[in-house]
Amino acid sequence: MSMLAGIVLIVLGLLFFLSGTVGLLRFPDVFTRLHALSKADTLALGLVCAGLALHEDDGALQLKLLLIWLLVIVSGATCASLIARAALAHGIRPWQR
Amino acid sequence: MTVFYLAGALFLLANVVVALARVLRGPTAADRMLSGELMGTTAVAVLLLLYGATGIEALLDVALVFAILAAMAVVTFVRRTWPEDPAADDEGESR
Amino acid sequence: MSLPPGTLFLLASALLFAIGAHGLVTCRHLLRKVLALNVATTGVFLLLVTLGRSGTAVDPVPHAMVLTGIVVALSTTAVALGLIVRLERRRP
Amino acid sequence: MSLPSTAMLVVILVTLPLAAATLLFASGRQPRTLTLAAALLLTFAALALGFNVHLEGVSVHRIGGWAAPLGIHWQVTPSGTVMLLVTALVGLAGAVYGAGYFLHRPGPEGRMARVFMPLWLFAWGGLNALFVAADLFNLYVALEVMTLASVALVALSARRMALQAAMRYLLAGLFGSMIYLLGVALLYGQYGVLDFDALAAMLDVEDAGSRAGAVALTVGLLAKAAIFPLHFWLPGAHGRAEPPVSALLSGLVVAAAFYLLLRLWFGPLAGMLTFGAGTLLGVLGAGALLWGGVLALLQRRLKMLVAYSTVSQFGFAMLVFPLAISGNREPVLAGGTLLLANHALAKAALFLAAGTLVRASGSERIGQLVGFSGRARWAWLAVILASAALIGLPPTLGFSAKWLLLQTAVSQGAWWWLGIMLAGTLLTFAYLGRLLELALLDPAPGPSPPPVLTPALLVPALLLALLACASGVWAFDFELDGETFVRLEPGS
Amino acid sequence: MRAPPSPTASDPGNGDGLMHPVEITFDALLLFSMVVLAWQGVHARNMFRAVVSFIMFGLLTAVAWVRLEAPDIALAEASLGAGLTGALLLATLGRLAPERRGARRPKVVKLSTLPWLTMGLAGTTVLLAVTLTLPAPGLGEAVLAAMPAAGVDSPVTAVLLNFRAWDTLLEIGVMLLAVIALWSLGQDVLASKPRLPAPALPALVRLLFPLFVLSTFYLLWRGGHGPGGAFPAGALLAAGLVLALLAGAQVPERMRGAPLRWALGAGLFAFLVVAVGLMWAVGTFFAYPPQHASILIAIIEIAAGLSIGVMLTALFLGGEPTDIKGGGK
Repeated sequence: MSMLAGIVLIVLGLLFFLSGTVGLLRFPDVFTRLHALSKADTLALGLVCAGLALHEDDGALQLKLLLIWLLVIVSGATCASLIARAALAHGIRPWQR
Repeated sequence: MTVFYLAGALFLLANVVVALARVLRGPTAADRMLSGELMGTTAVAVLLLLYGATGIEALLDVALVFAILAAMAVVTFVRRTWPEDPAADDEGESR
Repeated sequence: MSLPPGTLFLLASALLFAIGAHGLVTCRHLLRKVLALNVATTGVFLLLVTLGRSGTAVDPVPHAMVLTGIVVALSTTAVALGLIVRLERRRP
Repeated sequence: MSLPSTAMLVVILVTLPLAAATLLFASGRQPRTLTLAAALLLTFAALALGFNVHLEGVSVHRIGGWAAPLGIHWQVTPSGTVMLLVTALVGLAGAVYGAGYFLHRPGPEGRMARVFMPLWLFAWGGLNALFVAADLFNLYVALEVMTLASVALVALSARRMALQAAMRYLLAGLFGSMIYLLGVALLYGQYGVLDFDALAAMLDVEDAGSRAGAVALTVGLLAKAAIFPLHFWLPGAHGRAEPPVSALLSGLVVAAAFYLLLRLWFGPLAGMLTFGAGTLLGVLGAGALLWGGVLALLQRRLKMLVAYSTVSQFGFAMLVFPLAISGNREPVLAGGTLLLANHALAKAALFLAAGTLVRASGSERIGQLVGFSGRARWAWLAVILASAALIGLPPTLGFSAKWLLLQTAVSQGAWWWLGIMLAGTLLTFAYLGRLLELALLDPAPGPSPPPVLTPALLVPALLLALLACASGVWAFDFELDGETFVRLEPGS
Repeated sequence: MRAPPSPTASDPGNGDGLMHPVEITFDALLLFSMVVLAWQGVHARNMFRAVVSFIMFGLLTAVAWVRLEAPDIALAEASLGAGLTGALLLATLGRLAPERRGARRPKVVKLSTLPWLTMGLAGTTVLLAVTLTLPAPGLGEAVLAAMPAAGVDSPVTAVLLNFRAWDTLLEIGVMLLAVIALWSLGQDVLASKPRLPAPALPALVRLLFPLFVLSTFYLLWRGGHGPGGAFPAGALLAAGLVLALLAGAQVPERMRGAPLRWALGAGLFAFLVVAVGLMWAVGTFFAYPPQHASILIAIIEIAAGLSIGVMLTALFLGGEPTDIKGGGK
């Protein structure tokens, strides 16, 4: 059962990675791309971690997977904020329809 | 099962190769840095899936190191490279 | 598939070596030269480890050599970058 | 009284420089007594080692007690011992000279005085590690220590020209290391060993992989030894560096890379020294000899002349390879080693004296050098003695070395190589003679008041030059008992 | 705790097991992107693009090491490729004169490219042909046979710190030498202080720094029995320190000068003391007595790891930190 759930989670994660890439390629400016990428990727990695954790029965390893995800959340959020601020200060204006 | 993990890793790799187009197209340095970040996150996921495929625990350590260091490049870029560097963007280059 | 094991890695290492050596000779910008050198060195490292795998037991000696090599390459790269910065620093 | 064991002496020779350099760097002070004590101790250790090797012959030391293919070995060979001794002499002379040369400058340039000794000791340690190494990969690391220390020494003055020269040197050196490492990888892939003796025992001279590996090792070392046509980095690096640095670089660092070529081609790769390989190396040498000699003739600045002379002299040394193709290799290797020793002593003396003369004259141009007067006379004396040794006039060390090679060439009827040797000697005579003629017959007045020349700036060069001249007598007794190659004659 | 050798069928290329097509495709794609990124890293028209490509090349190289069953190298490459090398290159780019960073003149394809290309292809083919023939016997079995006396469980650590410890000592020497070389060039050339406010950064660093220290010690401890050890540990520590520096922290006043220099030299010094001490005590250079091997190697590893961390940070700074004004964090 957990096997199947894990597979589903991982596949979902992969799809979110794909959506992040589509966003990175198709969205019109830095800010929108940032928006697409940081959210989709963080979630995607979370899903992959969760899927793997379901396949795992060693608590220490599950903890490690969780730690990896938390780290990516923290640094992803910070980096998104840093890049956005830098881009604003650099004189790049957000895209208007 | 092994094949499933490997196929997943392959999918992610293909995904990131497509995203490399952003490095080539730019146009601003921030865009390039973004695809670098995507590459970092994807590498973590690839390593996790390879761990699933092979069961080598050390791969989790490698993934952990990647995750810890994910912020390094972006922070250096924002603090050291970009503020001073108009040339990093393709102003003269047609996109 | 009938590829001998490691063929792909050997091919890649040869290509990386060629790209690096070519770049080292043809590029003008010093930073590019340094990057090219690192690419070529990575090619050599790949070769070492790929060769270390074909034996009966996984051979840790090439791994250790490459680890040492990576440290040495990083140190020399840092010195090279320091020299480049001082040669091409922005004028005040 | 008994001398310390050879193993102990080797350990002192390779670790003391690193330890002393680390201590000097960490403490942040440069007590002159401490640095000179370390240099003296190293020199005594090298002398004692020479004595031991004279008595006991070749010895092998397992590091960590691990046996052949797994662990690393040190091999103390006669030729390596000669290099260790010469390194110690030049190292000591350079340390004394450096102490006198750099402390002159107050203010921001005091930085040079602060960093000189740690870097010098690192280079010294790297050289010593090279001369006892008998392991392909260990050599790579030792080469990197030596190269990086040399690059930092070239850049010491932090002037733009020096930085440019250092950068070129670094790139050439790293290129050489990379190719060398490729050779190590190929040979390791073929045989799975790094140790010289194990490699020599297994080497299959017909095998393509081994040949490619040998070529890569050689090209890497040729780049490091600045052999024509990979010499482009040398004149800048040696000509623009500070004088003691040039002495170290020209005398020892280049010689170390060349020594490794000797060590490999007369050691593990001995079976591969075929007619084609030897001739090719010889032709490169002839090219270097003529090219460097002619350019030395054309130089207007003193240190550049001496630097081009190095290119030419190493071209001469390359001629040992064609001479070793057939017949007895022992006198050839002996001649090659002595040639390196002679060059190290004489060239170091020449660069040190050149530095003194430049300081005394206030100019680098040969036409504006001060004459044979005042204290500069001692520097000129060193130049004259060193020139005699470089040319190879009897009874200098250069004479004995060239004599050994000439004899071999005559006995083999190798008239071509004989002719090139004579041409090289004539060229050396020409450019050094031109220097002496220009400077001594047409001296410039020099700045007034004349700069103070302390004994530290005069004595080391003079002693090195004297040694190069005087040791020729002893050199005829030089034998290579038990060098690796003796056991590895092709066909055995 | 040691990772079991992988039992799965995915064991690539041990000579016996055939590789699954998915694996081959994965490797091919991975190596192809590495080659493309390497080319970009050398030849991209825009310097910044070249540097970013090179950093990505490093990331993929780490994955390649994993595929080659070299987790130790992957760990080192990850800690460098993702962390320090990238930071070093980007910082260098920021320190160059603007006119030296820009786009390079449009490249005209010259006739002279053709011989180069031919030669390169020929060379690559020869290299490949030669390497394919190599039997690669290796020292795997010799190492395995000596492992019981090595004092550690991890073969790579055993090679690095026991069988070939002399190489590693010299390697630490190279690193210290690089620091001295950089310092000898003069004081650090920092880019002018960034004008951008970055409120999130100090928070991130405060959160991450303890983790960096923790994982440094985790890797040091791992080094005894699995991939890890002094070098990746030092690299992580350095990454933490560099991140702190980037967030605006400065080398504390009382750390500059002697304490910093001793920290830099400590690794090499510990190595030398142990090696020469063993010469004095046992009679052979670097010969650990089997019963003390673990503890001696652990001492070296900790000293070297911490010292490597400081040295790598110094390499990033690029000069002696003496002239920075203002208080520490």
